[in-house]
Amino acid sequence: MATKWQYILQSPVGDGRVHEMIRITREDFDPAQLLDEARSKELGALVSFLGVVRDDGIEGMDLEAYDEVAEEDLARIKDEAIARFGVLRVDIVHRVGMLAVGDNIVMIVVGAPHRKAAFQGCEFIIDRIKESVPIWKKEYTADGSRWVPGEHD
Amino acid sequence: MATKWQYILQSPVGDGRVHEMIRITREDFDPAQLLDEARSKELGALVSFLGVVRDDGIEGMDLEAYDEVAEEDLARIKDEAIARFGVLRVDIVHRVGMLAVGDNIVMIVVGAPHRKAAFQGCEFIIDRIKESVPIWKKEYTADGSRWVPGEHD
Amino acid sequence: MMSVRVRAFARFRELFGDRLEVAVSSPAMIRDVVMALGQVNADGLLELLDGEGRVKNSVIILVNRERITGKGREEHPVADGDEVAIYPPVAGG
Amino acid sequence: MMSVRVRAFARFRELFGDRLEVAVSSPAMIRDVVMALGQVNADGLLELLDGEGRVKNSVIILVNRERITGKGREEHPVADGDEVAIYPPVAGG
Repeated sequence: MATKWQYILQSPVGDGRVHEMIRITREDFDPAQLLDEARSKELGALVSFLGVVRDDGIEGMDLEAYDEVAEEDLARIKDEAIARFGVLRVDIVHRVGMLAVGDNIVMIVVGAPHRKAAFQGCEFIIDRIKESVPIWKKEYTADGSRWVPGEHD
Repeated sequence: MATKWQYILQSPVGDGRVHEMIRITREDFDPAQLLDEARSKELGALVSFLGVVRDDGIEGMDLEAYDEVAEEDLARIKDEAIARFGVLRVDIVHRVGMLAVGDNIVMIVVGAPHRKAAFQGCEFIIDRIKESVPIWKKEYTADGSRWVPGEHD
Repeated sequence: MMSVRVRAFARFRELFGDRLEVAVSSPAMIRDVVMALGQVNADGLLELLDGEGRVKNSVIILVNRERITGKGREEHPVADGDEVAIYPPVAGG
Repeated sequence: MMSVRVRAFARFRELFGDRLEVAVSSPAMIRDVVMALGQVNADGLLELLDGEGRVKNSVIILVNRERITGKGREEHPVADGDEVAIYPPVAGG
């Protein structure tokens, strides 16, 4: 079982009032609040990705992470998105622990002056998370459980 | 000046509790609420695009639409996104009227079982809006005003 | 004579007004409607035309909310009571 | 002898536990640490190895939080007190 762990990376952005967040957490998060807090008048385009436990016959899933490495990876992926696409703001929150159908799993909010960078940055980040950040899911069904195979098995 | 006009297209989705929305409006909208209302347990991936009046030296902008045609276009673009990418839910809200720096312009929320379709659908919709839906922006600066040239001039 | 409703948007609205009626002789085509706008604003009409006097490709034209495109669009027929819309390239989103 | 901290995740955590210490003779390399897991769970060790007895490519290995890759990774040195992590392909997001 992943140990309880929470990491918050803060850096001033815009008017310095609201801070970016890179977090792995056992707590739920509020997508609406994350989106609202990311807004600023420098960011003409905000693209968000919200991943939710989908109802495809499972009863729930347990998420586990190598917390310390996952956090470093998320921070590095954020920096890479900034360098590659010129995005100005990145928030990433990823939950671990037992989740039910409909629960939030992950949210990424990317802000940029223009839309293309925001889309590219956001999709890049979720793709990189799925292929390289040490997080795993075990799905529970009425019949038992199974580890979700990685996309890059 | 664009006339006041508002159109709401409703169709049942998921449990039928919350309805999709295609709307051109003079009223502000709440991005957080739009995102929240789009959630359902069939939608493993929600991608949103929020366009905001960016602070690049302007004091504000006035948006104008050919309302009846713009609405038909948005509905058609939504249907095209559903047909092309297999997305399951699309909300589009676009404002007209006088907006200040930091104000919401447009929000698109796209839900799909998986992330690729949600990203493709959302980016497709904003691209199509920018190239084909009859909406125009006039920017106001300290020195005067100018019509924003279309991306496909 | 017959009457056609014209709607103009953005820069063209500023030149011609957002809703107007123009009288053209029947049978009429898009070109007749555009040229009739010269009575509202002769200088404005010049903004719609290219060096050969054709309607610029960048001017978008709809008849009854359907976009009319192609080389022959100026000869597209217009009937009494039709709604003709003209606008510059769009810039929403 | 020296002591190496091992962390295992997901399926491998179920086989070996999430945190354990293994004793290996010095100098040691990754291969020694992996083989020592056979003392914890001999059947589990077989899941890590391919037909030739090499650690499967799909088994990800980190030493002190740095991923070790390449053909020679099993010969990568491991020092007393190092943290060696093993895990299957990731599936987050």
